[in-house]
Amino acid sequence: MSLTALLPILALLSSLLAAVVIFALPESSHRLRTLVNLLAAVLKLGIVAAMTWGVFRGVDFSVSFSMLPGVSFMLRADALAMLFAGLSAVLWLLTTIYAVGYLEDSPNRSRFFGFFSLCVASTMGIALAGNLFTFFLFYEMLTLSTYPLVVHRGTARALQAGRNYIIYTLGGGVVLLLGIAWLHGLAGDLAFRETGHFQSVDPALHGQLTLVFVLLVAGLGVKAGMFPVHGWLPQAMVAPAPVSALLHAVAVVKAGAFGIVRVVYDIFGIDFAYRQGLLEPLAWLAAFTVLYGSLRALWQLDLKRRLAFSTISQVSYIILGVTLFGPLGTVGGLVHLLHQGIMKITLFFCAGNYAETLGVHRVDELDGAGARMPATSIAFTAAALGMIGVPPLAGFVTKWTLGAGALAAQMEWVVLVLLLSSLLNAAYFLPIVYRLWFLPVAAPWPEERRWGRLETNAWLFWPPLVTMLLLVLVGLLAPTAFSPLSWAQLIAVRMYLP
Amino acid sequence: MAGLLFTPLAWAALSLLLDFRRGRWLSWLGMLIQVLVSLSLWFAVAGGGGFFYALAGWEAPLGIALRVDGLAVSFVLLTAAVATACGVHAGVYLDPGKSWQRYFWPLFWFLWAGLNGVWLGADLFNLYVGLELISLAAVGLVALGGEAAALRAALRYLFAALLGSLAYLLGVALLYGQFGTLSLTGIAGVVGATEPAAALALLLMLAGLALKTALFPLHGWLPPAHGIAKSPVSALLSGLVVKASFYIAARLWLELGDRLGSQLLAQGLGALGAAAVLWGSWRAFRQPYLKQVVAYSSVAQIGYLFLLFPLTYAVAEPVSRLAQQGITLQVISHALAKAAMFLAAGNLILSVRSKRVDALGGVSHFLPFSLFSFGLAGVSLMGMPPTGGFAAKWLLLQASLASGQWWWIAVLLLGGVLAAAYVFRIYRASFLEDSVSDDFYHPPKTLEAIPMILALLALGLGLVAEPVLSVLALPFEVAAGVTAVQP
Amino acid sequence: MNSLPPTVLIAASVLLPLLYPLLALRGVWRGALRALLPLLPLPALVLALLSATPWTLELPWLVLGSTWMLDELRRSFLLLTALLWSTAGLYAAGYLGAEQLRRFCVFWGFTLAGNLGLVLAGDMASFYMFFTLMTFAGYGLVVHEGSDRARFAGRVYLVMALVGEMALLAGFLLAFRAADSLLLADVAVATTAGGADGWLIAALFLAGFGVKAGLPLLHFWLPLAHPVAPTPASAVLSGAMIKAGLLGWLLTLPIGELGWAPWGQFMIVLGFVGALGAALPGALQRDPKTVLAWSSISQMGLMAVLVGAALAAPGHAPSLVPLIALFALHHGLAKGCLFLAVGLVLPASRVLRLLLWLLLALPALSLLGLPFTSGALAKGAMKDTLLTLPGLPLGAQLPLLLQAATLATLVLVARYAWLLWRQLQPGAAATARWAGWTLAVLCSSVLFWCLPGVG
Amino acid sequence: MRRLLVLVSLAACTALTIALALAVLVAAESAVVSELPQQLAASLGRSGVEHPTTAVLLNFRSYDTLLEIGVLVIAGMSGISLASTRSLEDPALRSSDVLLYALQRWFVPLMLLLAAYLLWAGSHRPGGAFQAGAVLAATGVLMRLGGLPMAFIRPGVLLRLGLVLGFAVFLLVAIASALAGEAFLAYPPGMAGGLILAIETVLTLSIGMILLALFVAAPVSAEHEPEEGGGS
Amino acid sequence: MSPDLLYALAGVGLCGIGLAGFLLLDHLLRRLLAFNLLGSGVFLVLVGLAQHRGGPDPVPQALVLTGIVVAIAATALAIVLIRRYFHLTGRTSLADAGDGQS
Repeated sequence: MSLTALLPILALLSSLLAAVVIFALPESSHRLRTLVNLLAAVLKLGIVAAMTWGVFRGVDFSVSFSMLPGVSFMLRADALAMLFAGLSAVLWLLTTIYAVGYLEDSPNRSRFFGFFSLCVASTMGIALAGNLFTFFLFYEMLTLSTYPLVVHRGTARALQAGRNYIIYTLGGGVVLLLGIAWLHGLAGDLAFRETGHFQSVDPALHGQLTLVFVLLVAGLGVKAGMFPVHGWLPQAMVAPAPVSALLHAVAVVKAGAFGIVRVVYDIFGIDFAYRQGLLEPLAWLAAFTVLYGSLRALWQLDLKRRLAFSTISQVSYIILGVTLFGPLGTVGGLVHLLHQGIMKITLFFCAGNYAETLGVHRVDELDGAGARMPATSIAFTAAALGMIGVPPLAGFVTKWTLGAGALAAQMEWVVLVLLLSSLLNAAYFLPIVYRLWFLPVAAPWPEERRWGRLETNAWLFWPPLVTMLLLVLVGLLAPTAFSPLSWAQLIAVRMYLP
Repeated sequence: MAGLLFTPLAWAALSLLLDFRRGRWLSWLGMLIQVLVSLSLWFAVAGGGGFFYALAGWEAPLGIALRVDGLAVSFVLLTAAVATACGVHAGVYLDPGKSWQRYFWPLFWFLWAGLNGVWLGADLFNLYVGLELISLAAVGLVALGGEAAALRAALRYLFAALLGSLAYLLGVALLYGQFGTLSLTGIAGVVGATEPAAALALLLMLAGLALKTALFPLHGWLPPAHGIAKSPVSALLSGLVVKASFYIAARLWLELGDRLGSQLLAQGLGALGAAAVLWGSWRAFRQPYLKQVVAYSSVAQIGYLFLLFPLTYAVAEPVSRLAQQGITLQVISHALAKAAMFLAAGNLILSVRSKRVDALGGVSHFLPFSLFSFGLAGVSLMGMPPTGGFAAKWLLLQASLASGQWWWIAVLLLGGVLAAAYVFRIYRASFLEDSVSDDFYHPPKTLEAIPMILALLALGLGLVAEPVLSVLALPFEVAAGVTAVQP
Repeated sequence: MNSLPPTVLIAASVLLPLLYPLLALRGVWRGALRALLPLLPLPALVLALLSATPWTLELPWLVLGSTWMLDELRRSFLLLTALLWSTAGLYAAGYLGAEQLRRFCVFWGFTLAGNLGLVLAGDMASFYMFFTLMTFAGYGLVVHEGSDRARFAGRVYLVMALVGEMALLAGFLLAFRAADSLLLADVAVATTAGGADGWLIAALFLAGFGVKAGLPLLHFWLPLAHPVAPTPASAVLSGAMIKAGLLGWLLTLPIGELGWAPWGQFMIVLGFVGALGAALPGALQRDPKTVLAWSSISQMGLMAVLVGAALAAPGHAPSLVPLIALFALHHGLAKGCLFLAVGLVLPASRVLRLLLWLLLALPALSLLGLPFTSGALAKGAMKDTLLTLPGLPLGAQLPLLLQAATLATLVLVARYAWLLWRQLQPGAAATARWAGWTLAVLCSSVLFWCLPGVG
Repeated sequence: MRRLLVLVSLAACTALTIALALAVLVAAESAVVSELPQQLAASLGRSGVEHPTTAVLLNFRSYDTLLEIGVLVIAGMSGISLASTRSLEDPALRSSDVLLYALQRWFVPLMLLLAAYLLWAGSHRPGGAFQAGAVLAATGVLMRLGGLPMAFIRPGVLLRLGLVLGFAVFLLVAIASALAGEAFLAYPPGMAGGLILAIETVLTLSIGMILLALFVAAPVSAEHEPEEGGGS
Repeated sequence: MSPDLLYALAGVGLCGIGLAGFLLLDHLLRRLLAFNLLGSGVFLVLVGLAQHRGGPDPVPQALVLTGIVVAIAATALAIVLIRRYFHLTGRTSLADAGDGQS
């Protein structure tokens, strides 16, 4: 087997095997498990880096075999795949480090890390899936492997959240499956292709295809937390912080958003979707979700719940970008896929740090935490500002590109939505920042723990700082090669100028 | 070939003479032989194509011929895999101290022999004898131990099985009376389009077999029997035994259904299957006992099988093939997954010392491996990718779409969701952390490994569905004379 | 043409204040933090004084592809910024107590970096970036004291600033579409060519920068925020940061393009409303810093009048723009001195007291436009130019209005002096505070004449 | 409700019966004349026995018979697996009635003889292993009921050996021919007759044993409870 | 109508009676007897129908013989189970769980 076929498989296997090994390890061998985790994460990062370089050079990494009559299992690394794969590889490493610290001294770590690795393997599979069928395969695998993580704590609330999560996502999966099967019946096995498949299609099929499009987007929208079907997301907050981080930044919601990206661009083709008028309603829905999520976030007192609603809002930016016909909109949506991930994971890391170090879960308990935990608070502040869209942070690049894309697509109202959303973001993030830095400590911390020299456990200390650095750098150095922005531009170029 | 038929029977006879412990060693050896023989036959067929094997040197219709085609050998191999797993598990799981356990092995081997007989059978009466062999052995296994509840379940099972067999035999009688042959191929060769008597015969046989397969309104006997038996036995029963009668029904339908069947019959069977899917899943969701959940899940999963009838009747050839492939995959994946599930459930029961679902609280602390196997098997039952269950569902979906019978789509999708509901109910129970009990028994590693292997097989089936299906579609040399392949 | 000074110097002028907050990471570096305060703008000062203009530095890898540049207009603003910040920094080194020193220094550094960077920025993204940096970090300076009044002021400041930022972002986005270029230099042309879009763009910029510049009706935050900040921060807020809005106008409004006369007239009217209207509320205040804040609104009104004039008379724009820069420089330095004076104490010796009042009078008189002050130069030039320009609205009333504006200034300065007289108490202050103030006064009154931007 | 159910069931049975009768009539009318009897007659000479039914049972369709014996064995051992059977003889039933005793002494040998005859007759006229085995079992039942001592057959290894003996020999023959190169269950040419007889003999023994064992297993008397299992 | 056909029809009748008994009788032994009746009916149909045209046919006879043995085995097993069930529970029917077999 040649290297081009081997690398995608290796990328998958690195975490899959890690999962298997971790499941096999006894609960008590913590060091070994950590080692395996980190090794696998680093290995995957290396593989993804190598593949990214290859894709940049135009190498076609693909492997496929026939799985069922007329359906093949296909892994293929195109530029879009690497965008997502890169994100998950980088953030997996950090989240793993974080999770090791976060779960120190807690039970069931073997189970946790096993499913954690499975979850990442699924994400990698979603990224590298070469056709809709393979995508679905990993998409559902993701659903299943995240469930144990969501209910990890085993409390009644966690179980309730898990139940809702599974109801929503499985329901979405069913709709998605119906859409995929239908599409398969209409058009056969559809590999992802940069230009889509339906530039010229029998007009008699338009009606059915539109219906299929609606099914697919509805199914994917569940995970992406789009408006009417977002209910699971805030509840899933009961999961441990690294899980929330992973769920929100990399895996679950992104899988949904990424799926919509794939469907719009690589299955239907943006031209077809545009001509059929499929984009406009989606844009309205996404815009509504953006505002709705922000508005709901305003009223949340629980820090993680506020972040969750923020995710609902932010992920719809990606979808909004997709619906803006034109390269700039595409770039905006795609780049936000990464930027949102980096920013949101930072926020969740920080929220986890507050919870783990100070026992703080609510926004109004955070008064004066900046002095007690400056590094964490700096990271939080940076990420919050990034979310608002303050330049030169990651969020600004997104907002700028999205705005420019909206204007280029003659959809001026989207700019209004963006600005409004930025204001709302500011309205729910800045008070937190204010509490962190400008208010004195009001009451003793609910449950403080101390770890010697650093403000918190070293495993928890560094990841948010690294992601903060990332979120500054991806914005500051956006035009450089291999930055998210230029990678998204590369994708857009390959998409619009085939 | 001969080894395939001989070994189980001989081992049945031999193991009857030994006690449980020695029988165990003997049986494990026998399983090894069986697996090897099955494999070599499988490879022989995969390489050279299928053939008829005339027993005792007498060809059909005078003698009894075995039909050795890709489907049959695949099921033989499946049986070898599942039965071996159950056998190994049983060897560790069952308590050798109980003196009646010695009868487990001979019954087990007879069951195996009967299954092989059915997979390979091409003679209607021989199939009847094979069915009876299976039924009685199964009843014997259920009744083993002789507690009142087990006896009761065994009796219900026995009566259902006997009635089903007789209905089948009545059909055979009518067919023989009209066509003068017992060979299925022979009958298929001479049967015409409008034969009311033969149609009634087919109806009788299907009804009898449906009863033995526990199709929806006739499923009452299954949950008690499968629920009360020891876990390895339940695994065998749910995984393989019910499939035997379905297999015969399917063969009959595919050979004769296009002429003797009707749209009404086909849709009716499909509708019953659909009802089974929904009702069985719902019942499974409501059961307080773990194994009852799994047993009702069997009722539901069997329902899917009956979608074969509408999806192959009066449809285009490729659609029919899709449906057949889907059903085949469903049979195989359900056999693997359900066996895994029952074995894992047995482990869980062993470790919490209670059969109730709500006693599982906190078990995910201690038994993640068996729980994981259970979950994996559940994933296949739900029809989530990449499992065999999913591959089956996908093919059936495609067949439904292509044949325009969209109403089955709803059943397929809803069935998956309902399956998720009852599987996740178990999961949910096991994740609950507020239980005070810390008293868990850790089953031996072997017990934990076996369901995992089966579940992984079910999982992997989806990935290699295409090669598996291609073996099933191997060319079958009907015209070729008897080519007795010796082991 | 492009006589690029050493890149290190350019980088240092922005990066030094930007990285300076890193010193706050360790508590033991407190001393260094304080000592460095006045030195932060030095590279920028050197750049402003010594580099030959114009030059352009392309930084294609930065943000969305950046261009930094310095021309005469920017040089003047850079000079103002650097001078005022360094004197205020010196003052601050002597003004600040140990409490929350680190937090103050962090925000100080960031605000300064933003303020310097926006002057150097040649493209929309960088400009917006630095502008926002300044705005957000400035919040930290405003609420530094932590009093209820400060918090309230901070909230108003932040809300209005955010709205302004959003207007700017929308404006920049629209301008980007119209110009298909990120360069600020292309905005004016594109705005003019943009039709209805152009109007929207101009309106957005007018409002967006108007918030910062304290345009009437967008000024509410200003009298609240400027007084509550620590004195050195008030000085830079009112002296330098407020000018960022002005610079924004100059860089983004279609000055020198035909067809914007109505806009110019509108701005002139608005400017006079600010210039005159600020006098009454200002005169009623009891806090000298608040009086100064109103005075700033008033003075900014005059500058808005000038901008309006430049819009209304595109032909004269080339001569008006340096004038505006001059006015800004003058006002910034003078206003800085006045703010800093509020934090002084009366020395013990009578001679020194006299000296103090004398020195204090210099910027005050300068603001009034008395001879031999920078004010005389600026106001004189303004009067001359405005009165000679044809086709301005209110043409007949212009002399009167200008008189009135001077009167308004007088009222405010008098009120300020009176309040200060009542307020200053004897006591002792750190040398650095004295040095900073003195230096500021010197810059305002003496060095002004030597500065390269003048003329 | 219950009555309704009964009525429906009855109606269904009646309808089914009528349908069945009609089907039988139709099938009888349209029946294809089977060539099977002719084929059978032609092959009878090679089967080793003269009676066609026996030929079908033990040669042409010997696989059916093999499995059938398997079914019997299953039933037998399932039976004994459930019962506590110390011995095929029940001491409680041992009779002291002299008349019965005398009668039995006459009957038992006679019945044994009858069984032997049936066995031998099977090759050329109605009769055969099953009939013989049934008579044998009946003898056993009589002996048990009459209280004749049968302590020699313990439910230990010997009983199980007896149960399985016929089956085992049948199987052995079947596999032997397969190993010799013929098909499974095929008899070597010329030896068919002898082998069939041998098989029938052991089968008779086993069938008798199984039926007897089932008879003995069925009663459950209170004294032997609750210890289950087949002893030894 | 040949006697063979008569046999077959008689068998049909037996089937009907047996089935009705099987469905409607609760007592286990009766039900077992009904089953045997049903079985006999089936055997009669098998032999009778087959011999209706072609005369004596040893094949169905052999089949029936096999069938009888199987039926006997099943009956015997059932009796053992019933006896033991009765012994343990004192009941003669499975009634309380409703319509198990129907």
